[in-house]
Amino acid sequence: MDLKFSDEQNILRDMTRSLCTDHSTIAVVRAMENDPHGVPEGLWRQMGETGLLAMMLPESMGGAGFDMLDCAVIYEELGRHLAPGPYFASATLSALVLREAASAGQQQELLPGIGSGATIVTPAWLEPGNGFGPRGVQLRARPTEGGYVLHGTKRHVFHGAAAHKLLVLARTGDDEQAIDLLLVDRDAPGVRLEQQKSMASDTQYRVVFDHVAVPASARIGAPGSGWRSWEAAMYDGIILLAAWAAGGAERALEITVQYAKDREQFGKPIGAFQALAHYMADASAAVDGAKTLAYEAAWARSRGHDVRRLAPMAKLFCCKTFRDVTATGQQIHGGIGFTLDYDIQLYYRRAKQLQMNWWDAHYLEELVATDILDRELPRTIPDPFTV
Amino acid sequence: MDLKFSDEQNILRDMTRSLCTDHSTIAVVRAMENDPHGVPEGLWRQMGETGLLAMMLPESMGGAGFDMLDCAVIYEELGRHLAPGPYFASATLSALVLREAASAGQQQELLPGIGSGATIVTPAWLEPGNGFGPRGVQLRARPTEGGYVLHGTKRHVFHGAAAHKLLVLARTGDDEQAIDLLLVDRDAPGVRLEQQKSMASDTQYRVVFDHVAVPASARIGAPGSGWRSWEAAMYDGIILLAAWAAGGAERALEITVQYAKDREQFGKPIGAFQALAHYMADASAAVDGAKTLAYEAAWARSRGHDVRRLAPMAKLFCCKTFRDVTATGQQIHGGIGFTLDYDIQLYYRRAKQLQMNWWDAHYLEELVATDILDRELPRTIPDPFTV
Amino acid sequence: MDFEFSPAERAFLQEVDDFLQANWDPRVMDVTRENMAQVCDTPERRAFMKKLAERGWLGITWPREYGGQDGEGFYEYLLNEKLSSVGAPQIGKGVGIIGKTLIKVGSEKLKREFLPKILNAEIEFAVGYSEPSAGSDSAAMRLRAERQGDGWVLNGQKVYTTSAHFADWYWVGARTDPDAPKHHGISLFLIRMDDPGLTIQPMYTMGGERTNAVFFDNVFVHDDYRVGELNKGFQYIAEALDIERFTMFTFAPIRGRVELLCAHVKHATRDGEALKNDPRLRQRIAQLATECEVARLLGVRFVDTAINSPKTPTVEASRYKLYSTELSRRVADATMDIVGPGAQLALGTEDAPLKGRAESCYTYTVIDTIGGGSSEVQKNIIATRGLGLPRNF
Amino acid sequence: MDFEFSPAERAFLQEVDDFLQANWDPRVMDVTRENMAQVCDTPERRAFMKKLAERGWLGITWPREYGGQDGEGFYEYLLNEKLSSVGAPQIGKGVGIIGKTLIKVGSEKLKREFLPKILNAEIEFAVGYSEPSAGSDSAAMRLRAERQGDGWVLNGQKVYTTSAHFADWYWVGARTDPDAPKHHGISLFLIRMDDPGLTIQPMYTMGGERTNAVFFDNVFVHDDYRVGELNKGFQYIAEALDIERFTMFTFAPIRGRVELLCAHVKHATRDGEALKNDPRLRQRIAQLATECEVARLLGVRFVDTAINSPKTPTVEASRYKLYSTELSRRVADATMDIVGPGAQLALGTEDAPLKGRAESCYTYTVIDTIGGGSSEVQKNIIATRGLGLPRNF
Repeated sequence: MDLKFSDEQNILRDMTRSLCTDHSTIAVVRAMENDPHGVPEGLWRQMGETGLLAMMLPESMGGAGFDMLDCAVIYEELGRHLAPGPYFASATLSALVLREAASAGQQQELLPGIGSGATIVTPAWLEPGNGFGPRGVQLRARPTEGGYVLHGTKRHVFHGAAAHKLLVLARTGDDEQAIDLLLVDRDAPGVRLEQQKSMASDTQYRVVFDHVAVPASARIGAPGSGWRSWEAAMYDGIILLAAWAAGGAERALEITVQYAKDREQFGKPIGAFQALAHYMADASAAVDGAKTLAYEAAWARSRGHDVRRLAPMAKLFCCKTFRDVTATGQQIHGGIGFTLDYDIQLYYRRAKQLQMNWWDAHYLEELVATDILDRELPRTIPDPFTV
Repeated sequence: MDLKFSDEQNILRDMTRSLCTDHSTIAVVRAMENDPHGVPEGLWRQMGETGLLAMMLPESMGGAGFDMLDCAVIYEELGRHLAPGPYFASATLSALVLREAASAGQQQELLPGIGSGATIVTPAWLEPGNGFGPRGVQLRARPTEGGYVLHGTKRHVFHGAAAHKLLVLARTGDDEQAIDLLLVDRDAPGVRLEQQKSMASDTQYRVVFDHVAVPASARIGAPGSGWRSWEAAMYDGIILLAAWAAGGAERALEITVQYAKDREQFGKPIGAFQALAHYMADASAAVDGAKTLAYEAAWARSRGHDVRRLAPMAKLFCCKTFRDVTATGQQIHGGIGFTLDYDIQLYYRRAKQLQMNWWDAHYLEELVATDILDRELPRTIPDPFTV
Repeated sequence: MDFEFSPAERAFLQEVDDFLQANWDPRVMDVTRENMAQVCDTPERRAFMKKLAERGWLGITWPREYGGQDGEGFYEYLLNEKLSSVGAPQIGKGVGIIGKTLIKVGSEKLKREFLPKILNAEIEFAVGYSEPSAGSDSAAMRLRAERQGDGWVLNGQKVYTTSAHFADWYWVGARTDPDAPKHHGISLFLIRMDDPGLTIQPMYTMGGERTNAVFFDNVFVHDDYRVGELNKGFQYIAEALDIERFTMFTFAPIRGRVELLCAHVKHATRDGEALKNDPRLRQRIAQLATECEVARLLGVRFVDTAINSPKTPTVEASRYKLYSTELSRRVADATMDIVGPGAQLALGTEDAPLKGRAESCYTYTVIDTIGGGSSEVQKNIIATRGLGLPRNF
Repeated sequence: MDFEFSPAERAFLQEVDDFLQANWDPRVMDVTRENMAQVCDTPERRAFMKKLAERGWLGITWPREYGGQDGEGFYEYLLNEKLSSVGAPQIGKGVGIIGKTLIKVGSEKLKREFLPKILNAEIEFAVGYSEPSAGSDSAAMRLRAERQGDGWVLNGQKVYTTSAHFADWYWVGARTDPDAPKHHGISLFLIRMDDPGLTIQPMYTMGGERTNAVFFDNVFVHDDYRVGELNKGFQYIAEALDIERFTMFTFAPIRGRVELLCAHVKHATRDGEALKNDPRLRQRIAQLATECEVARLLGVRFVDTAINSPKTPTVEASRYKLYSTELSRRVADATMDIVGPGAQLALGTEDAPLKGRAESCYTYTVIDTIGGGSSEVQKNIIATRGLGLPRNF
């Protein structure tokens, strides 16, 4: 038992933090709000040059051989700085899918570019009125000679306009999991993008697929394997989002604590009022727990342990903590926190939205419950001291 | 709009409070803990003599013509004093069932005695492993010539040993609501009582019915009408339990506030610590809301309004408030509250138990949800200002 | 005890309903502006206020000698609940805080100048209490007013003056005695909003609405435009708030949001399945609806105390404000969770569930538990004045 | 970073497991005593402690010169978690608080007299810090110790001395300088529990277990039985608590209760339907299990800081204590709600779900957020020492 990071991990953290301090300043975060592209030039270039965008790549394609705990360190720092950009959509989630399920040719075509930042791939997954499970994928890919024709609508397609390829989850049959992953050119005829503003002021699109023809070679993996590939990538992805949320929560708490020390009312710093001090003490425990849980999930994944329970727990708890800490942060900031001038609101809006995206609390809770209640295990909650 | 009580109601409150102050002292409450009979002699006699036990009776049988709001006033005071005794089981719930559904003969036989306190009737309803709905009633009443034979087990039969009659919910068929209410002598051959201790240290029994023969004349109402009668009585009963809980919550808060004024630590009364003061302020809002909601439900019932939503809301919220206030009360009392010497623990144990009995939170929430989501109403949450 | 409105009250509500229907205008009545719906910042909204004035509804509780009806405050409560239920501007600031203070302590000159205009909705006020260093601690205001000739020169800064950029007059608290204890050195002034010494700087909020910082650079005010007695300003402010509290935090918007959520769950589907079949959502809806009823009743309790009892319902108001605004934030958060990912889309997104109201509720309701006395301030009031706990924090 | 135990640690755990199995005795190992399971109040339990002593497990972290093994504190943590997971008495009070304080500051006489007996489990201690007026404010203790001849005369009262009615010796803080600031006038004493000047009066608790008030009537203590330097008692108490904290609040009982609840939901039915099919319960179970893992990790963090870093993990300990005990109360409350009406039946009711454990958890866990530093005290520590917020409350 040892919770120390390795020297390499500490260097990675310092490197990411200094990169963010230079290129993901609050000014950059603000500039990217509602930006149609949403790719912060300097940050994106630096992430490419320092190898951060290649974090999921095999070393043969320029990856640095990071394991999940290394990546969690990076994501925690990105979260602290609310770093904008399509790194999760492209360099993490899409890269994971491609790495695990794509053909050698597809990998060769896309992964190096993803790793350098030259290529952006973004998933087109959720649909209006539908949920996170396989039944939510109703966009149809009808088989044609030599390919498919896609018809339907996707929403919450992040950085759609900046993407070169869309990684589309499409229904190819009536069985619940009859789903395929198809790579579609963002410019393909019949693909129509419309930016939609969101609470987090991020860059997301509604994408209509109007009888879009796609060759069979655009399919990733064997027919019908799409959901399995997607789900596997998501289990990794949510661990990193958990780290991102933990980093954001920690920073939001720091901002709030500093404000509570500086701001005086009734003749003393407001942090000297016990009620407010106790809000922050509670938050401090939650933030430390969130960080450690994210580390544990990442560590477990790095070790090859089963993360069917830990990964959803981590996203569930870290996002809830981020959300709760930012809500508390707003309360402690008082009126000034409601103005756009202060930074706490940037965290507040992103925290809730992250909690709702990429598997929300309801979905995650059900994953955890399934692992606890529906699996055959000697103990539903393992005793960590049992050898 | 006017939240004042009538002069009569104020007199009723004063009378009940003074009766409790004399006969439901904390010493009486403590003496009744785990008592096999659980009927506090002085209090019971006084409740009979002052007409409180006749609160549900028609005036022709000695009732004082109280409406539900009058009864809520009484119950709030009983709750403040944690008044022990079988008044809810006998004088309220059983009396309600008998008044609405029993034959003239049955009424004549039982109601006057219930009203004077000479007769005690208690429901035998819940069963091990079963819930609050009609499917929970699995004790069988098999028809015989001229009657039924009962076989099965009941639990949480309050004041079973003191009761003269058990009001048994029994299954007479396979349809979900094929349930009848049968009056069974507590001494009938085959009826076996076993006291079970509970968290609230109240008087409750497990009752085994071992082929107990009951004449057809013991049935209340038409065959198959039992569940309907029971449910109707329960809707009234929970309004009064809500008032009881609100009264208990208010008193628990008063005890706690007083303790926080008296107890000093770190050189000042602990109520001067903002964290504790804020717990009590939150509790104060909840208690005032709970009381008013109980009044509203009782008032609505008195006026003949539909209480399918308000009655469960009242029990749900008042019991939650009672539970939360007592938990806060324990925290503020600190170690001393954990000892049996102090009174707050009497409230703490009863509050949780009341929340779990007579329709628990899950059951009540579902009743409220049904009213909101499954009924055809123009607005799911009515606008009180719409004329 | 009676939880129902009297026939007279129902008749009044009917009258207001008819009026609102007859004057329906989506530019005036817009619940999507959430907490800012009450701001009277457009020509259409000002015109609407004039219509209210024509009905005599601005002077309901004013004495007859000033053109009022000497009526019960309860009708102001009913009117504001109605107005806020449709997102229309409300009465309160001019008629209540300023008008009633002038009636009580204003000079004949000020009464003559302002009261008729208020009654006729010919004037729009901005209120300047908050300052950078005076938030929850409102008596800490520092805006300096120094005596000069027959008037005062004001220097300093206000914040959160939401109406500064469209109001005609500014109702301002300023420190007239820097040496007195902080509650006893403040006086109230009326200043023309277009005074050249005032600089209005927008502060934009998370909800996209505007409020303002206002800078005072040697603003001269004639002593005639000082209100009431010197150095009693804070007392006037507090008294007016106590009187006006129940026109300030209306319940209708919270009810409206709960209704919006319930109606959504009742009718919407996910993956083709009715949302209302999900026991988790049924449970949450039941809880929120119950708490909504409790909030309503705490409001009823408070209004009832104001009207049917001799005491000032300070503690009742705090309980209502505390409980209802904390609920408001819970409702906003739960709405996000229940509605699901589409709820992140911003207000006005046509194909979003609730057309984006989930988003606007989540961002706006942050201010509910802060403005008008934060939850912590309310709890202090309840603890000390309601429960008699020692004031030591 | 490694969340797993090392091979050596696993071997130790295996050794303890084997030991527990070989010495299984339901009179000694009884989780149904909840928080009181650690009390060594019966002959069987004392005999069990002697067996632990024979294994050398009482002196794991003691210096070799006093018969210890100079081992890592981590093994004490592992041992106590194992012991508490089966409801056995734990090491800590004698070995830790008293033994380690004696080793550090005790006279040769006291070391010679007590240390071997502690190591061999021949002595049971009661600890007397709390007094009627000294709860959270433990430095406020008033028990008077007045100099007389070659010793001290003690008068006053202690409360919550859980072991008073069966212990051999009493480890007591008393005020030796009434004029010093409250943290600087306390000294520690060792007193025979059968001293005729002590009157032990039972205080019964909600859980049915016993604790005691102890009255001191002219109890004479020779100065040889005063521990360490005069008037430094409070400092010793605080230092010992900092060292021993992670043997005091074990995680295993909380984990055990969550597991109990989860297993119940997994296997039980209501009205013939599997409980685990209820989405509301599934949701609640997922939340509690997640929070349980967080509590465990806060404990891991705290132990890791204690062992792998040079700093005293005061803030980490407070975070763990705060979060895990608040969770403990939530779990108890949720267990009641999830298990349903049968959960009200008292501990030991054979036909009750969980045999009544729901009831005992609900009544016992009240003390979790109070004893050993209340949640509010922990929050003060985190706020001031962890976040650097000003101490002003």
